[in-house]
Amino acid sequence: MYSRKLLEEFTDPKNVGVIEDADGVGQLGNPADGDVITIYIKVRDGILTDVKFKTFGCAAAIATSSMVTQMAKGRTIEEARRITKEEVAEALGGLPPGKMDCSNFAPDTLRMAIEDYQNKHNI
Amino acid sequence: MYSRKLLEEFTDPKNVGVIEDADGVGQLGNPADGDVITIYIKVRDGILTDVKFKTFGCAAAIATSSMVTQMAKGRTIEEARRITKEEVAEALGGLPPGKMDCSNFAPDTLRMAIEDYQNKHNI
Amino acid sequence: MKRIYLDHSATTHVDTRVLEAMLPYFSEKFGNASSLHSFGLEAAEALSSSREQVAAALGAEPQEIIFTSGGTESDNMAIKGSAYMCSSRGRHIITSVIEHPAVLRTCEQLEKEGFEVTYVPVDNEGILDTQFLEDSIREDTILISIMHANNEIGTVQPIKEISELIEGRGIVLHTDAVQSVGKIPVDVNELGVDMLSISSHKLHGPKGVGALYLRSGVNILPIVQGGGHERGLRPGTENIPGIVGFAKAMAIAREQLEADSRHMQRLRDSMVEKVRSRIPYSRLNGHEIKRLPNNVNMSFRHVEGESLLMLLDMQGVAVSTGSACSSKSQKASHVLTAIDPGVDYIHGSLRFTLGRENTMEEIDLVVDLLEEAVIKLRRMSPFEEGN
Amino acid sequence: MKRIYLDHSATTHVDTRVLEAMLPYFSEKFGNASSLHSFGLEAAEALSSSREQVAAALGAEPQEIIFTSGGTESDNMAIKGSAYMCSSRGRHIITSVIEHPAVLRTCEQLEKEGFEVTYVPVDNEGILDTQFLEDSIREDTILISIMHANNEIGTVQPIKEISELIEGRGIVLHTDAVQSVGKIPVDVNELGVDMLSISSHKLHGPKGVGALYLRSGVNILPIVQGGGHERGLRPGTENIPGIVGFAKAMAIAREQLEADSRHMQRLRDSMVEKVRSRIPYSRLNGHEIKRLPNNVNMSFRHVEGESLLMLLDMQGVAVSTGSACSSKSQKASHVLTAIDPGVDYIHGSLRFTLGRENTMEEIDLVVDLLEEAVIKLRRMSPFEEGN
Ligand SMILES: Cc1ncc(COP(=O)(O)O)c(C=O)c1O
Ligand SMILES: Cc1ncc(COP(=O)(O)O)c(C=O)c1O
Repeated sequence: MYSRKLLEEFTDPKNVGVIEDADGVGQLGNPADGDVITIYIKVRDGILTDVKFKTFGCAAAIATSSMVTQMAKGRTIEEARRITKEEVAEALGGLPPGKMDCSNFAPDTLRMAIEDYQNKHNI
Repeated sequence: MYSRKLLEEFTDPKNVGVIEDADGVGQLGNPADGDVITIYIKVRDGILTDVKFKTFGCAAAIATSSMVTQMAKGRTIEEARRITKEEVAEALGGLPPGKMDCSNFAPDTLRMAIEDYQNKHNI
Repeated sequence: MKRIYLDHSATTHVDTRVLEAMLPYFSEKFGNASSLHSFGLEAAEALSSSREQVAAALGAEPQEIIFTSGGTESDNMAIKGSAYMCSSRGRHIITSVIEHPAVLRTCEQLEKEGFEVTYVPVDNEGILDTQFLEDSIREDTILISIMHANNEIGTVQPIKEISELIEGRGIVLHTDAVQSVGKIPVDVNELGVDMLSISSHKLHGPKGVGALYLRSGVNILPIVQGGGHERGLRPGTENIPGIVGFAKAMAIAREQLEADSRHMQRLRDSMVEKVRSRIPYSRLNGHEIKRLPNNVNMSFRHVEGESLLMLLDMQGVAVSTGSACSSKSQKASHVLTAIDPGVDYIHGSLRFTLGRENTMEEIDLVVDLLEEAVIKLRRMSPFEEGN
Repeated sequence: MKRIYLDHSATTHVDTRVLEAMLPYFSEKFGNASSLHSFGLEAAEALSSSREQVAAALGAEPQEIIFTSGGTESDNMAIKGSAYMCSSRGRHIITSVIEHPAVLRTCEQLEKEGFEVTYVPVDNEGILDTQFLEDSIREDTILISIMHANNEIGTVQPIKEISELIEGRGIVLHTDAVQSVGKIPVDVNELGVDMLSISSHKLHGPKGVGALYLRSGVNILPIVQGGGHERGLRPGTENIPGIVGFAKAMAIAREQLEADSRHMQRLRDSMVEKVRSRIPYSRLNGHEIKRLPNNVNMSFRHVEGESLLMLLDMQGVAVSTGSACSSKSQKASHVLTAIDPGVDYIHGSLRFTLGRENTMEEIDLVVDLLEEAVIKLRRMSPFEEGN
């Protein structure tokens, strides 16, 4: 069902954790639905210098969270905002049909963190 | 399905044939139904001295025909008339459930032959 | 005693290659195809490649194959499933008088539920009256179910002609191909059918498994409810070893079709010729040419079929009658009755159905034994002369 | 990597003795049980002795056993078959909220057809509210279908109590015993049921076969039409190898019941105890005592079940979640929802279902791996403290 790539990402996820003094935080989902992603970002000069996540959810939710944080890190805000679910899915070797929705979930949370940053800093 | 006894009787039936100058003849069934038994009897001093059959039908029809002719031969008319389907079935080691009707068929034909004899001789 | 099996339309032995393919799935790769873990994945992969194999053998797409428990279930699912699906559009169904009970009894059930069914007759050789069928089509006709090949007399019906006839009229076309797959070419697009039933055990696959081909875009309602297996159309834990064996049997049948079919036809024609020349008053039931390469159905005047079957069985030869003899009044089969060979022949039919492993020697021996048996029974027959 | 299988409620491997019993029926004794010749008789004899074996294992009579393609079909046949049979007398059915989809979806289908269904709730431990059930009975109640043991949380329902409750009221009682047979005693007279569903592959028999026990004198209508097999209630060529294997599995299950059940219960209790003492915030779902000896269903706070399953799978341990996770919105299973373990636990359930061949060493290893996995996932969880 899951690709080998996704399973590797899932068992060895990168950027797990909390950024205590984050510049922006996004959270999507709710525990009753069985999926919650929280993404923390640190921004300097319009570049995401650090990105971390904490995720409660299925293997796909965790793997996409990990993947999106890696894709975002080092990118500009604009670049990070434009990360699509297709890119995330592709980077993970594809998602099973029933899980495609999942792949939108992590980039959406990232966009929320960026928005939070922009709101806080009136950008 | 069929007992070994019945199958033996069926493959090696006794008293097959026609009695040209029979004293009585009985025939039951019709070709459209797939079963016809003809029984010929020869009577002397109230005793069935010869009994023969010709049968078109399933293995049970042939085996019961053969069995009933053997049971009747040498018996008195009264004894022969009283041969029951249960006796025939028993002598054949039993009949399969769906074939019990069959066992009535041969003794009934024998009774018809006896009636024919009695009618012809005004008994 | 060496036994000779000539009843391949009743069932067939499982091919050794088929059994070999099945074996790992009983006790090693035994997972449930719905399970997420590695055991489940093994099963799901086997399921998916089996689906591809079955589809390929029929010229279909994998997602058009629904696995079932056999031909009877496939027929029920096809007929009821599409009748219920289309009932708002119409309630008229057309089938033939010589269908298998799995189709006939299902149609009768639908009649009880308010559907109307037209039963198209066949000619004396068992071929469908397509003019009658065409004339039977009405505004509210939703489904036509005509078997590809008959199980008793082996006649092959003009399915392609029927599909052309109804093209574009929005009528769903189903065919029961339980007897034809593995004996003649069966390609769903060549035939132009929307649904097609198959049973694994008729083609050297295991019993208890079969399939319904359901053309993409044609919708049916499920007749069994449960989990979401087989796209929700046939719930229940998938019978993986059975499905794997069935798929292997389909692949073999397709691969060997030409050779097998040529071989069986040679035996068939030789048998018919020998019987005709050796046994007087014998007749072939069904069509001379438009018949399965493995079907020899013959009647012998003044001889009853079950007796003949039993005599042959005692010599180790396994055949079948056309008719079910279950009580004193042995009703002739509905198929024999439909082609009406006459009262002298209707109860004397015997069905010999050949398999790819039968040999000419076996056929010759069977003809000898058959001749003896017919002579023996005719001697007992009240309709034949002589003492 | 040595794999450890703890998903026996999903399916089981075929016992070697079972496979051995089946093997001759694929390619040697391959006849169709309806055939009159010697190949047919061999098959018919196997069918009849299998029927005796299955009946004996349930305390039933052979003629009360109808072979089917599995648990789903048995459930459909029982529920629809008796609903249609009794519909002139009433159209009210009672079942529970925690039934298997094979029962729930069937009941929903009947609701579409004009039947009324009452779904009896369960308490927080998953035990049926029998008072509610009693209060639900009406003049027009024709059928009660309550599962013997639940497939997710393993709770055993008070079937005997229910049968005593409705004694003499002319209501047909069906139980889905798919999960209980082979784990706890199942005797149809002891339970007092009229119908009982079984699936072979849950008890080390082959997939694709099962049975419905139908008490003599209780009538149902067939849901599939065709030939006259299984007293006309379940037509289609009988799956002889499957039936033979199923019967053998039933005989073994009965013979070994006490020993197997004692062994599995020992593993179960040890596993629950170890998990509880090693993993904080873990809870057992279902009832402490009134549960199958082989079922351990536990939830882990702030951990999602599918992730846990995947981590264990990558270590070679096969388990199942209680819930089906098929989309972003992972709906908790209807069973977990019914017992309501709270939002922190409802998505974190894992089902470990033991088999008779599992060992204490395996259990110990699984507990180690489980502890690691829970710690790892909790570290990722936004609901847990820490970086
Ligand atoms: C033409 C035809 N249709 C349907 C069936 C039913 O198949 P099964 O017995 O495998 O359910 C058969 C065989 O019995 C058949 O010959
Ligand atoms: C309680 C229960 N009922 C019915 C079924 C259905 O059985 P099958 O999948 O063999 O059709 C299952 C198993 O899936 C089950 O656990």
